[in-house]
Amino acid sequence: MLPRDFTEEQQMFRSAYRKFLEQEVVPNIDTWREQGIVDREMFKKAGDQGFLMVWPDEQYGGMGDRDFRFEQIIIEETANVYGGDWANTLHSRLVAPYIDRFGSDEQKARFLPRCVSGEIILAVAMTEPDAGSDLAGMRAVAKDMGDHWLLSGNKTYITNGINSDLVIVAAKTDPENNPHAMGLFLVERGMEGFERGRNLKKMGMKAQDTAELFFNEVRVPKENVLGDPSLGFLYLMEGLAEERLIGACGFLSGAQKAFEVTREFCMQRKVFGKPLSKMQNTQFKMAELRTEIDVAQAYVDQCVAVHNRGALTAEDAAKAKLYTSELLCRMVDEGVQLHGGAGYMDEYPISRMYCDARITRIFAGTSEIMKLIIAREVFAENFVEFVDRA
Amino acid sequence: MLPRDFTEEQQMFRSAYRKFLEQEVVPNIDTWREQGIVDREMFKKAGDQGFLMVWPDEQYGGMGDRDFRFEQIIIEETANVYGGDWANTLHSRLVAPYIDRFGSDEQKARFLPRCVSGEIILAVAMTEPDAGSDLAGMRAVAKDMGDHWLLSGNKTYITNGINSDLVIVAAKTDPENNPHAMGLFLVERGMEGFERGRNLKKMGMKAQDTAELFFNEVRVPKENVLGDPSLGFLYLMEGLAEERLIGACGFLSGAQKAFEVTREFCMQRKVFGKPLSKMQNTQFKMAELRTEIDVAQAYVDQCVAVHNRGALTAEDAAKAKLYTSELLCRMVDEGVQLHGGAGYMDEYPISRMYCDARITRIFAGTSEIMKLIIAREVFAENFVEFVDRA
Amino acid sequence: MHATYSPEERLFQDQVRSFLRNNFNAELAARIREPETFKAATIEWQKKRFAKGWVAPGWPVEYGGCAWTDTQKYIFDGALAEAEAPDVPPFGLKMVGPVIYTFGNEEQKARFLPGILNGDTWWCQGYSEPGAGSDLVALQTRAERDGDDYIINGTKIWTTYAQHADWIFALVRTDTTAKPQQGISFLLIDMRSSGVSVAPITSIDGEHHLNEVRFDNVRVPVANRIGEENKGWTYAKALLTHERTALSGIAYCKQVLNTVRRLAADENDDGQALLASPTLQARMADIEMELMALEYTELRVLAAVAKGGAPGMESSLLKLKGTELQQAVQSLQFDVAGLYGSVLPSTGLAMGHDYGDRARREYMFGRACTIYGGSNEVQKNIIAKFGLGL
Amino acid sequence: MHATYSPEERLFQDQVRSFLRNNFNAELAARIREPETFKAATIEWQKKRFAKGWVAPGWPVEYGGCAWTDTQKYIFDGALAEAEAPDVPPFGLKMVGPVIYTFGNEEQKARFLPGILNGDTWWCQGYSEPGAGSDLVALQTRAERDGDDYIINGTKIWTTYAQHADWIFALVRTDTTAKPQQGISFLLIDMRSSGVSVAPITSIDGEHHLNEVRFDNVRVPVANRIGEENKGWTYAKALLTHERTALSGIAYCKQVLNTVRRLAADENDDGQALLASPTLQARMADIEMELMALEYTELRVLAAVAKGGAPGMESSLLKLKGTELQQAVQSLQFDVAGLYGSVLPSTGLAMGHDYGDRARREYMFGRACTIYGGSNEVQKNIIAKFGLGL
Repeated sequence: MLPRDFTEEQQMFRSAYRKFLEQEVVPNIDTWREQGIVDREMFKKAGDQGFLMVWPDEQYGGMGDRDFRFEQIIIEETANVYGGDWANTLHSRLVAPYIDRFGSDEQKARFLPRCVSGEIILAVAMTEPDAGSDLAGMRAVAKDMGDHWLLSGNKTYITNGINSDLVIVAAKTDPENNPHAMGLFLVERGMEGFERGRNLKKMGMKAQDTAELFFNEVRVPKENVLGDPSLGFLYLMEGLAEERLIGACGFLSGAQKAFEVTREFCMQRKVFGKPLSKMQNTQFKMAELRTEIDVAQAYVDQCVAVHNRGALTAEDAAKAKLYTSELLCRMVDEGVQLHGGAGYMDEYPISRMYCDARITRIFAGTSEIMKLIIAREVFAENFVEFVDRA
Repeated sequence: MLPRDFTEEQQMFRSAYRKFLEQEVVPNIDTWREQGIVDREMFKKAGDQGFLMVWPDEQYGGMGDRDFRFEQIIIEETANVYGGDWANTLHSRLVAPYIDRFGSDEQKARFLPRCVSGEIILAVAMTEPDAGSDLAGMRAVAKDMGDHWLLSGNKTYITNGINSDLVIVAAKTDPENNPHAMGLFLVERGMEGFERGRNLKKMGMKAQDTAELFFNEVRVPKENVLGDPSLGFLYLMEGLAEERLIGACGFLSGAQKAFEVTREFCMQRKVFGKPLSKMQNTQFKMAELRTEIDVAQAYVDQCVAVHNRGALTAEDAAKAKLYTSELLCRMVDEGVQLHGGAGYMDEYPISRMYCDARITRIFAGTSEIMKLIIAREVFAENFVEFVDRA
Repeated sequence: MHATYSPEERLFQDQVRSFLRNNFNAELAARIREPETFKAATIEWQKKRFAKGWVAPGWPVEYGGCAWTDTQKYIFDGALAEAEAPDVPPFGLKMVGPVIYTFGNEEQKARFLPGILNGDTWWCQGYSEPGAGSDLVALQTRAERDGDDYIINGTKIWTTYAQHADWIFALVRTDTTAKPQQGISFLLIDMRSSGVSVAPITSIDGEHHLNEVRFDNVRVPVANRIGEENKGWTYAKALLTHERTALSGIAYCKQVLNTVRRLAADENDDGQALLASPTLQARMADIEMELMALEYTELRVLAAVAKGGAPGMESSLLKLKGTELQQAVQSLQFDVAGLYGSVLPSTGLAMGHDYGDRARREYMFGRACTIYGGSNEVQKNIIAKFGLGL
Repeated sequence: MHATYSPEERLFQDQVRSFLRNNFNAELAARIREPETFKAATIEWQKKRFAKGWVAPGWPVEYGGCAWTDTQKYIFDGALAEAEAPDVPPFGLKMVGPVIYTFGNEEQKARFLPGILNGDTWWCQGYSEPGAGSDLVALQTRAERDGDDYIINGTKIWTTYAQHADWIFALVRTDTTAKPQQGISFLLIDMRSSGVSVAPITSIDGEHHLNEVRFDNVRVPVANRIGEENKGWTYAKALLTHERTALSGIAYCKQVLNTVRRLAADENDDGQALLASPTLQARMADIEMELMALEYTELRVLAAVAKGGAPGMESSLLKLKGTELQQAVQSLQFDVAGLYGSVLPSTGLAMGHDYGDRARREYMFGRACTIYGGSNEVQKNIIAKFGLGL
């Protein structure tokens, strides 16, 4: 396994965060899974110890270090204790950056400190019941009422849907004249007309609260609009490379963990008098997967390094998302198969990983969509040959 | 496509070497292929311009820079002009390092300068007609005659077999008492009893001279023994990681090039009135391959960086060899399929690449052997979990 | 094939379709799918087929079979698939029934066959044991003779629908001194016997299909033993090869494909029917093709069995390919359901598609099919050993 | 299946085996393999089968068929595979012959069928054209009426063994104003006609099987047209579906598997027979299994055709799966040959294995099979469109 590249400070951060997870997450994760939601204090605890959001500037309570490897460490360590259904990364690195990128100084000062401390929990609401992930088909609408906007629409599959205190809601702002005009609205807990549906039960990620949200003529003050209310579509696009990279880090951590639990099982389990790990079929399958996982890790780490320089393209991130989600599914599938009957029982972690994995090839852009994005790069006129890429 | 990492000096080296190839290799490669051998002057020309061996110390005529990226550049640029059957890398980075690692100062002074200049062409002779790559089954024997060794045996599939002036020959030195005792002998052109068979025709790499070599009681002076004449087996093992890495760089360059010629073809060729590149099947297949190639490039580049620090393990190199050779074969296979009938014609480069590719999964350790090596690491007691690998 | 039906065969097809129209509908299908109503609805459906005399097409006529030709069976299965109607439960009709009429005595036939046919008796299978997996010869459950009874002690695992069962057919060890395969007997055990307890196993889909069945000094009359003492393995083996044939699940795959086709024609993606996607079409074509090839194979095997042959290697083939195909259609179905597949239904969603739940459940449950009934790795060993003599 | 042969069928099997023992041997097989002796030896072999009356099992009896049952055909093919005997060339017997006896007039039948049966006339196929690939409706070769003749101008490509052929059956455009598929006629053209020229194409294996055939004002009597003018596409289509059925190559695959098994039992690897490798066993089991499934399918399709049906989607299925399997066995054979497969034989090696060359040649040549006869992508389109109505 190739050595990786983290700074000494990051290594220390890793150890400290690992201890934190052992104390706060490991004892509770089963309870959260049963209740279908993580206790909201969890965000506060992580915030208090500086583990929730590393990147915000010190004036907002963060460390001000935007090195993506901190996020990578958080994702890896969380996956390592099967804590992937705590949606901390969604809060800190998928949603909060919208405020950072497009929010005014006033908005940052108003919200970011409480996001960093974990007092405010974040969600983003794009998907709608009938439109799926198809932003063009969106029906939610916000009407400019002079001093405020009137927001109406239904959103679904919203992670942190129940826990969230601040939801970034996408809605069309000029549906008649310009169907691409879309705004991002900061809707706060308690605003009139903002209702939540029940917590949806899911096949995987069971501790993650996923809900339907209803917006019925919600009065959103103008100071709660993020940036230009006609450019929301562009804003959402801008974050895509990072979102896919976050996904890739998570999926690959999942594959790593699934590999390790399968490896353990193969060394202990005996079949026809021999440990499973001594069977040639097991050795070949595990060697193939080990190779693919190691190769993927080099790619993802390289993407992280490039992203730290601000140079990660949407296409390269799409490759990372495609490769790692497909690899994760292959890994958990083979993991269940090598576990035999045990892999089919809820009490073995591999069975839960199997349930969590399948949807990764579907959400945040299906594998088919990733391929179309990559194909555009492949058949572009400005394609660069490999010897000229150095 | 992720940016890569080369120094400015290396970039300049790349441009200069590319010009050299265009002048010296491109106009001649078809002739060499027909005659089944590269003109031996090619080595001399490359040596004269400093492109043959970069790593040897300045006292021997090299640049003294052991950064493996120079080799990577040589391999990539050579592949880019379909020059892979000129066995320059075998000479400079597979065989010459034995002299560097295990040779005496006297031997280095005697041979290395002429290796760097291209006056001496190198080969290594291990494989035997019946034993294949199975070193334990080797039959070649060297008998200690006091002031010299008497070497007898047949070797086969020796690349540079016809052109070579100095051949490192592996032979058992104590077959009765210690079947593992093996020596490496420096056999020079013209030594009595050293004969060459005919140049073998091959299905791929047609410009590479591959021959059978016969050693019939060759008197090898003691000063032509490399290191300890009982430790040759260990010596051969020591170079394995680097050999596999060299292979991986070459296979991946081949896959890159095959991708590019296929891409060009798909953009030009029309089927049922539409360019092939507009068909969804083409887009999906090419996107999958692009992803795998980019992911593999990150891994191989990472292996190179680790190797430069002297830390590349045999297992990680095995993963690189396994992954890139399998990927190359998938790439050329899909390349031929997308070329349709044209891909089947000798005049299209993809057909030659297809022929060259298949053997890469077999030589220098088959894919099956790579998997067993990797499986040993997977099921070792000292396996390190991924979060602890940072 | 359809083009070759004779007028009589077409008439038969009409009769079957009309029977299905009158006796099976979406409401019944829904009740069979829901865990709460599954048992009652399944028996209701079996009784309808029984009343028509169409419950056991594969049985000899004297015991209640249909005397159908291969083509008629093919027509019947095809019509079931068209109507998306499930087959009857296999435990009685396809598993223990054939053992009883082949190896049982007259009294046993008279006592058990009627309940199997009319659905009054629900059977389950007691083969696998904790730790033994597919390795039946390692079984530990012991039966000690005590007068006219056996006293049974031990545990069975992975027992599908034991919670519904009236009877279990089980393998027990009656001679601990014999070779592992020879001291086994085949017993029919009343689940209401004192000392039988059933513990649920929650499986990967979060549902309760599987159980652990414990026998704690359970008394079973010797009269409930099939055939001779210590010959149970012979009877089980004969059953196993038939079971594997039954496991191919071709009719089920066709049914799912029908559903997918119907729904994908209705569903829109980006403005056009999902079914218009070339990728989806290619996947469906691939599966349809494999399915057709497997179906023909199954028909051949059944024809050979009908002539008195025992399915050998072919039954492994059917199990192996059949289960791979089941997983392929389930995966396809899941992808078509998309995001809707990941949300559990028990929350009473008002939105999303009603088949998302089916897709999720079948995908999860189907993960086991390459493991149970002798894992696919075991099947490959069987093919290599007995089929190819390797 | 073997268990179910009747005594008559066993007797027939004995007769076939005895015929093969007396008429086919390794020496003849070797001559058929070598390019220099291929044609003469192939005709010799066809004449032996013709003398026995066993040259055209699939033809109607009145034209020289064998009146065999499906089982007899199966037995015959099986015996050919056992003896590693190739089938007779398909161009006359499987391609143009059926078109002539189905659509030709009495005079054409009397003139051409005898030479096709006894091997005196060697046929080749003139369908594909440069740039048109598998897209037959785009064909450009024109036939202009001049009295009782047509004047032909145009070029055909990929014409297998045109260098040996006495006659070519070709599609030509007789009406340039009609829809692309409607203005085509089916002509039989004497290769010795003035204006016919043949240029060799060197293919991927470095051999000469393929050709470009040019027609430069070639005169062809109208009497050599099959059926009606402008209806050629109808006849060709009927032939194409039959051709695809013939392309499945099951007998060939069985033959290769037999060879591989025989050789892998002899060859040692690391001290034990190659055949003992679990990997090799698993690969063989996989292929054998697929092959069996495909064989049953082919038998079904043939039975349906015998009853008067035309193979539709099924013929695409057979072509698709059959060619995939051909490549799988060729790849297996290549791996078993290992390094020996990469050296060409024409250098008259004294060492290595005699089957290395066969492995290499067949692997290379076989690369085309997923491309010719309608590429596999085209077959998938056909299945999706006509088989599934997508």
